[in-house]
Amino acid sequence: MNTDKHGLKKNLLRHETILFVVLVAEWLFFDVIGHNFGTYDNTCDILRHYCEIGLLALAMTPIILTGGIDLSVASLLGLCAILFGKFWRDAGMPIPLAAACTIGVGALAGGLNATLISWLRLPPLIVTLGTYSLFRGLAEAITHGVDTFTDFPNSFLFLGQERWLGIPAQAFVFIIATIFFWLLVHRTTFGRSFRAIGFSPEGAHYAGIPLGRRVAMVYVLAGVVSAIAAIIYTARLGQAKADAGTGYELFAITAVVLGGTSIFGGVGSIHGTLLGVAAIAVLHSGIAHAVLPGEMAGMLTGLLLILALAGSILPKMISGLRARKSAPRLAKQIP
Amino acid sequence: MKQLLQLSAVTKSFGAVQALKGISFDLQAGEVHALLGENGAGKSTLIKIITGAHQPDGGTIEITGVRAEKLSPAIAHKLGIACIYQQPALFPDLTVAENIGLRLESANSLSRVDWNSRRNQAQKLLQRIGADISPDAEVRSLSMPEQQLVEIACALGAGARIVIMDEPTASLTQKETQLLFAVVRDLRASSVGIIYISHRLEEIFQLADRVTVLRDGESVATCPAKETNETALIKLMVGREISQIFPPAESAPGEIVLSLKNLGCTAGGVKNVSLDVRAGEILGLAGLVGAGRTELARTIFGITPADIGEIFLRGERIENHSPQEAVARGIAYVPEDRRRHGVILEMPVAQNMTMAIHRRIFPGTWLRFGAERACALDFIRQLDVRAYGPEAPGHSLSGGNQQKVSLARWLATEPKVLILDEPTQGVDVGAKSEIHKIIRRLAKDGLAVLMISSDLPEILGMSDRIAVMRGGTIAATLPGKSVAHEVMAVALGQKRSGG
Amino acid sequence: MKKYFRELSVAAALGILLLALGIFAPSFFQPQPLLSLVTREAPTLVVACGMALVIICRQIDISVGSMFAVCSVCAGLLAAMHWPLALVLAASVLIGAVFGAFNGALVAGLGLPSIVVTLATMVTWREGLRWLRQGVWVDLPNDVQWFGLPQMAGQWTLVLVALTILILLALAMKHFSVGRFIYAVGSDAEAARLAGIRPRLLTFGVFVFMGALTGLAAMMNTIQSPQVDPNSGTGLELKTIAAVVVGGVAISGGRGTLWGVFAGLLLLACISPALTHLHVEAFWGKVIQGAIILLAVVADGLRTRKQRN
Amino acid sequence: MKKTFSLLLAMTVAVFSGCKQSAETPSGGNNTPAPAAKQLTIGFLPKSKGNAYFVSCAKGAQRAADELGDKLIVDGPTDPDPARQNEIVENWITLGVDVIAASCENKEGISTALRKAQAKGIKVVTYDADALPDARSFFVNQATSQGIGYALMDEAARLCDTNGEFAVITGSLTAGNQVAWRKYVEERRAAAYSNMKCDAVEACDDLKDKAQSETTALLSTYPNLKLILSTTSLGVPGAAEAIKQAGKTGVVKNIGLGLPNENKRYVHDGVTQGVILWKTEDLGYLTVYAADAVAKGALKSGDKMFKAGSLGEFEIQGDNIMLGKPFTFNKDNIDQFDF
Repeated sequence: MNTDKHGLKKNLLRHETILFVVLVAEWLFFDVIGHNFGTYDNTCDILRHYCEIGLLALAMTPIILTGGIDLSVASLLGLCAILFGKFWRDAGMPIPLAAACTIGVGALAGGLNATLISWLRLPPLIVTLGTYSLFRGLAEAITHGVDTFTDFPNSFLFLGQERWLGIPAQAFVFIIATIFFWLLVHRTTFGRSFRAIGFSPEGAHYAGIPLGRRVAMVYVLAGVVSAIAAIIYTARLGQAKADAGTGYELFAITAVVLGGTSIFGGVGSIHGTLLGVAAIAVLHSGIAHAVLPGEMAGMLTGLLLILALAGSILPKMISGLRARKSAPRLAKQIP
Repeated sequence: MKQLLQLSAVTKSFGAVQALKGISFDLQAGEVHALLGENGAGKSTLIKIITGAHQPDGGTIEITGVRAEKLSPAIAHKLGIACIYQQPALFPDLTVAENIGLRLESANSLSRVDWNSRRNQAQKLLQRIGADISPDAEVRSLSMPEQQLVEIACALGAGARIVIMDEPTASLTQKETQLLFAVVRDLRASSVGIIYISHRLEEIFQLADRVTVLRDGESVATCPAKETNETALIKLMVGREISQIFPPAESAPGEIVLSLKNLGCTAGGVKNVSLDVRAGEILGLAGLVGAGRTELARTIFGITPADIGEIFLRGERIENHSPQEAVARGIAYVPEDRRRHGVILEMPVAQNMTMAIHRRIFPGTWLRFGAERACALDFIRQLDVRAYGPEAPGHSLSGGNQQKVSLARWLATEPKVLILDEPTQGVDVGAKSEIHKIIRRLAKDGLAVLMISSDLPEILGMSDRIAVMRGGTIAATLPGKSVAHEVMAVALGQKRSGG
Repeated sequence: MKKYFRELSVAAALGILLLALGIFAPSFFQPQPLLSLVTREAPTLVVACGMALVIICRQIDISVGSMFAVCSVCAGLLAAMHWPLALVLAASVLIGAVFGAFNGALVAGLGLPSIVVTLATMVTWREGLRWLRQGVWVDLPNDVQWFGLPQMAGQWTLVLVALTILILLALAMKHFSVGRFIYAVGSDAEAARLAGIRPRLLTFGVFVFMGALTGLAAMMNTIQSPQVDPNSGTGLELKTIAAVVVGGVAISGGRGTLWGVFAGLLLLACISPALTHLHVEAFWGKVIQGAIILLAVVADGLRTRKQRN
Repeated sequence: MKKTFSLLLAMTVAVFSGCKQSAETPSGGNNTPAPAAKQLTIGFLPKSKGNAYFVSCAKGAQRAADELGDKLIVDGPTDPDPARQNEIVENWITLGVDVIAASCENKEGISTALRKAQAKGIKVVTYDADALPDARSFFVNQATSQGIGYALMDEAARLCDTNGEFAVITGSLTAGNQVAWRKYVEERRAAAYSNMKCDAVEACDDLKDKAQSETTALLSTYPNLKLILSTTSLGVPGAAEAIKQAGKTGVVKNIGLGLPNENKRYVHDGVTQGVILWKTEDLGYLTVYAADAVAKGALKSGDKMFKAGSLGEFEIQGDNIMLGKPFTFNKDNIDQFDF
């Protein structure tokens, strides 16, 4: 078999490889035209600023792999942030206990999504559209929109603002989360099940894969990760408020899709997501360091997304003419 | 006789694979032209070219003497070509009347929909083929054969001059099949040309005027049906002699492995089923489509859990609420619809094969790629799966090989009971015989096999005992050496022989 | 009856809400404020109708809010240049259609997933508009408001335009082939292709239509006040998708009616003023909106679950 | 798979070694004291971009920068995310600006970033909304939250003859300045105008259209309403349109914070009685002058007066540079202003 040559060509054309080249090009471009962009300090800053979005994107990847979506992650981040503040300030809990309770709440809220999606078999888009409003609404209702939690101890703020061993403290959380999700998706039977469910839920059910439990798992995990992101967010800003993380869900989804994960499920990878987050983060930071209008970052992200999609479709269209299904089929909307 | 369709030297390739290598084919008005060939011989591609779903790479198509360039489904529809696909191409969310209307009415987007005449027309067409289906029923609520009937009604009503039928009887009952044949003969009498595709050779001889055999993308023979016979056709299709004789039973049935007592499931329409399956035995489960055979299998496997009665596995009472419980206890189910349920088409062969044995092959949930590959290679060899490797995606395989992959997945679980649902439906003759041998070998090794099949010769040839279902329950259990009409008689609920 | 179960149950929920308002806050039913309220929702209804078609066609369009803003600003600028209003209206619809065509070309032409395409265009148009306009409001000439009609007449015109579009579309979806084709494509695009329908052309058309309706809605919004806020339309996509879904259109395509969408939109639109009238504090609004969406889908889920068993 | 991975790894290493190299080159001119003649780079941070108020501020800021020969960078969050401000400040730190002038969405949130900037030798002034005192040198105070809140309430009371019901339209329930202004409005009411009653507070999400819907609902819910008070510039025109459509022009008064241009029409129609604001361009102008002076060492703590270009002298109270009292734009004077 001469799969070697074939394999190399295939690898070079892989979405992740192309995205990596784009990322490096971005980096070099901004390093040239921007001021002090390619410095170690700025690299650390990018890590700090995009840690929460990165975490949400990591958690979003297995969800999209199963063919689902979670619009509620950022709202949950807001809810968890103010609950963390409440636990610490109003309930007088020590920070670690408050964090543990917050993560518990995150898991419960993820569990609500999970229950509705896997038990009642409701479309994830709609369920999480509902909880998107619900969680943010609860956060506002609890604080009346006004209450802000501040004056956290420095030992806690360290997590969001300082470096440890020369690396931003929250990067360690992110690295651990990345390793966890990479192993989960690429090296365990869970990841295998997610893909199978994403490709064909019925087929997975007939193969004896516990559909409900696996689907529930990804949403609960997303809840937990949202809570962790909320704690890091609070530590980074030094305050918790009901509007924390507004709009992060779109960032996270964009990053995941940019990273090559198919919105229909089945196809995708954690390293792709990582590259997707990096591409967006570098773009935003680079635009700022090149003193270009900030709106360009959003516009270029949109453009990049369309190009990435078109790029991933084109080789398929060409080989699709060869393969069995000839005409490019209308993309189905997510279930 | 008028020439309706003439294909000359049509070629079509998909990448490196040349699906059609210069096929010529013609269809006259008022004839039934049967199209035969193993899976992958190019029948489906040929049909899709005629219906405009695919564009040919080369060659010409003439329809009633006029050359058709750039055929699309819309143009083909206008030219009077109708096709009944194997998998009904209906809209599940719409009603029967709407489905028929969409096919029949002009494709002019601005035309008004006349709901009354649409319902009446649907009603008439359904009556004509003897289908007892309400025009207001949503298609998603219909069973597979009912959908097939709606599909036939569509083609019938379209007033098409060329009707293509791709395995129309695959899921029809005997009675419905006979009605369909009557309709086909009617159509032929009104000088419609019919292209008829079926794996059931006896149907070909009942209906067809001419037969064309395809092999490897080439047309190997066209001859009047009267001048040929089954053996000759099979020889042409496979290019070699294949014995239609089923592998002989060798084993002596052992202890009772699976025992059902008054099993029932309201959701699945299964009631009061009592049945024993022994080790080393193939129990054939016969019956008409809709008799509850697949539903019974799904109940045993836990997809639609039983709400009454008991299941015993080796004398021990069990309750299956989900497939994973059934798998854990050693029950395996090779489903009927392999493209939807049997194989995940986008995933590689190896991953498909190990899907049901995650716990065993990947202890501690960690994937072990070496072990997986070894396991897959083992099954690829054992079952002679033709794929370019364990990493080949499921959709790159032919139907028969997909079925083998599905089978391998369940054999890998080392089951005590194996339920096979239509194991050879839509599988070509060569692969069919191989699958039969595999099933026989498994039984010989002591597996209890419950085999559902609508293919009567298969049931008769393979089974040690035959259970016949009717109306969701077991109507009778017959010895393996029964005769076809006995089984049919029970299945149809008649005292006299059923045909 | 059973066929329209969802539509009727949403209408019933709306009825209960209105009844509660009638008992506890009859002030809600003063004609003039009610008319103003309804007029404000008229553009939303037009967009929701388009969204319903898109979702029935098994696609989604989350760029409507951005298209709405761009069309509003363009219409405003043209009106400020003293173009005749009929021409401004035509231009707004045309601009919307062009944006819709862009989405449609990517979705139907290249076969890209609509949720991602429109996510990208949503961000791009919104940021592009902000870049070019820097958030500056557009001041309109005096005679633009209400097309130069008296206020009452202007309000009724807008409401009637929106209702006419709703009724025409609802009838067209049921009684014209093209409507049934949209259902067919949403139900199963491949089967539709085999039945001689051209699903890609139809999908493209639906996106163009969505854009044109958004342009119309933007115009309907622009003439309601003497200034154009370039941030108008923010959140419009979620509002309309929620209305469409609460109204019983299946997100998986092929099912649902515009009557349901109408009821769903009214229900959601009533919540915020109802809370004010019932003296509930503002921050409960989002919670209740989320709860209604969840309730609607959960009720559906429980019903189909019951049917399954 | 493995090959791609090792490829990725190799390239990552390459990139990072490259970035370490560039880190060794000196970054920015702020480590060494800037010579007086040097062109300064000033980062001007509004709370949000695309908001007419800040657009107007930036206009004044640009004018000042042109006069001084400084380079002005204006950047702000485009989406309503409080964390974005921190990100921009930190980007500016690595970018190497000389001074940062910030309007702070979140006092505590942004202060950490501003302190970090100060630690790197970047001077910080705040304007419009203050940070914590230790995170900046000076605050250009256009009016205190208290001053604004009190002024709004006083004007409301004057229009209502100190008794009657009113309602508040706020930009958002969560934004810091909105919260503060609402607080002082209430404080003033409780202290001085106990005959007046606040019926409801509604949020308009900083959208004019929503402000209009909310006001319509308020008008029919509370028939005795005498006045609508908006604490956001987007609320006033929205509320005005609602009052006009309800046919309650003059019956229900309408005031709030707002820019003259957006409200001229309603003020002339008699729907809106007045909008309160300071001269936004002057605020931006003064801020940039102050920032420039702080960076050049011309303005030190303890100074009592500060001269800002063509605007003349401003009083300094402690570390607050006072712009002056809020200005009420009404029928008589509104046409004199264009911003």
